[in-house]
Amino acid sequence: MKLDLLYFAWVRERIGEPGEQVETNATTVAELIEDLRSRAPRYEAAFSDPKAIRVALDQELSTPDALLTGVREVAFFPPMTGG
Amino acid sequence: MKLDLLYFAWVRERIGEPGEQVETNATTVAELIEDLRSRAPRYEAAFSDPKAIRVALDQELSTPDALLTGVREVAFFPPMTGG
Amino acid sequence: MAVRVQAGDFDISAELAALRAGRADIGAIVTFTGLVRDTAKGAPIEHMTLEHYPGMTEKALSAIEAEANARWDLQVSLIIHRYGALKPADQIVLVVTASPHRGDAFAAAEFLMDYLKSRAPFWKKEGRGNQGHWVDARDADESALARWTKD
Amino acid sequence: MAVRVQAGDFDISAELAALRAGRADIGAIVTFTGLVRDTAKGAPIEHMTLEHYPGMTEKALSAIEAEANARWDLQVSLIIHRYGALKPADQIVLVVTASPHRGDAFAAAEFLMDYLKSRAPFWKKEGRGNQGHWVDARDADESALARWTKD
Repeated sequence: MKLDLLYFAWVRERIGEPGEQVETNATTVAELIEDLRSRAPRYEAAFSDPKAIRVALDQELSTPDALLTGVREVAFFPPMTGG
Repeated sequence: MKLDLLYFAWVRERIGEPGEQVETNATTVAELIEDLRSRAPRYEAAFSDPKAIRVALDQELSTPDALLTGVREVAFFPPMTGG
Repeated sequence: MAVRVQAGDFDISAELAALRAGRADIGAIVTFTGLVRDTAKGAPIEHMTLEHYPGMTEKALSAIEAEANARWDLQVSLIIHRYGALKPADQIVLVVTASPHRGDAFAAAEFLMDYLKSRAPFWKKEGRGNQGHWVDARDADESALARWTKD
Repeated sequence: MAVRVQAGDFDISAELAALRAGRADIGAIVTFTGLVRDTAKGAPIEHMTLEHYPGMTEKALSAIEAEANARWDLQVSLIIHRYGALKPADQIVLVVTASPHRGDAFAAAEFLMDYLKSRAPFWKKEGRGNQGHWVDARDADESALARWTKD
């Protein structure tokens, strides 16, 4: 499955780019994170603390156990600090 | 005792003037109200429902049982509707 | 801390600019603006007159403001209350609170408004044409006040 | 109801004038303005950058605003949130709520701010000179959110 990944704030800085397209066999968000962590140290640095990571699927906040079925865009970022 | 009385809103309208100086033997606010009610129908009209009347002694909110000792200015008015 | 009782209108941006001038330590500003509505209990309103008690009004507003500053961590507070002849959509009252923390700014502004509503010596007369009636105090405003009473 | 995500500044009086134009049924307007502070945890701050997630940001703000309008009797609501490079004393966010009743306007504004703080996709990086660090989410902001959860 092809996914558009987006990274924000320090997740973006650690991975070193704002986004990319990946091919993955992951079926859940958690599996996708594991897949990415295995690819390179910069992903490992970004995702080393899963509790510090938030995820949005097609621009809706979601959770690590969410299925990726039908999803096109996955965004990873730290807890939000708006306002 | 000489007191400066002030009236506001419908208390003022019913009494027909914004204020006056009175001579009274009343020692409390409640006694002052009774004294005024006995003077003329327009005071009776203004003070017929004591629960609808608020009082300030020298510009501080007070209560019917308050003593008038040392007081110079007494204001009567309906419940406040600011804001 | 400042209190103004005035017949004239006010401009919120101008007031905020004055309050913020020369400082960069404020994190949160809450403003409340009260306006004259064009209806009351379903009846159209064309004019409103605000009577007040000169002298006591300023004292009462200052006391309420001091109490808010004692209860919350405020950097700035401002109360402007108009009197005299107003019409629908006119501004009646402005409350501004500023704090490092938004919770304090919100709570203090709501407290100030609740006290203003039933403890500041203003009386509203509203009406239509040459008719007018004094606005009754609302039980809801007394209830709103009660929640700020210290246990 | 309106949501704007923009790099530029905003003027509160101009926004209020636009929201109020042509109507006289509003009784209460609450505004909240969030500002960049010149210190954070005691350390001086010279600059702040706000990153956001274009596309999702607008959706998230609109959803939060719709929820506020469903919960309270609002006549008008507005959220403006800036992004990009800011400096101390700059305005970051504006929330406006208008209602016939002050309680609704206050509650909705506070609700909107609590949700914005931890549910809108913005991230703040603040610093001094050529140093910068990402601002941590505050536990207090999560707690503030929790009180709005329906039982």
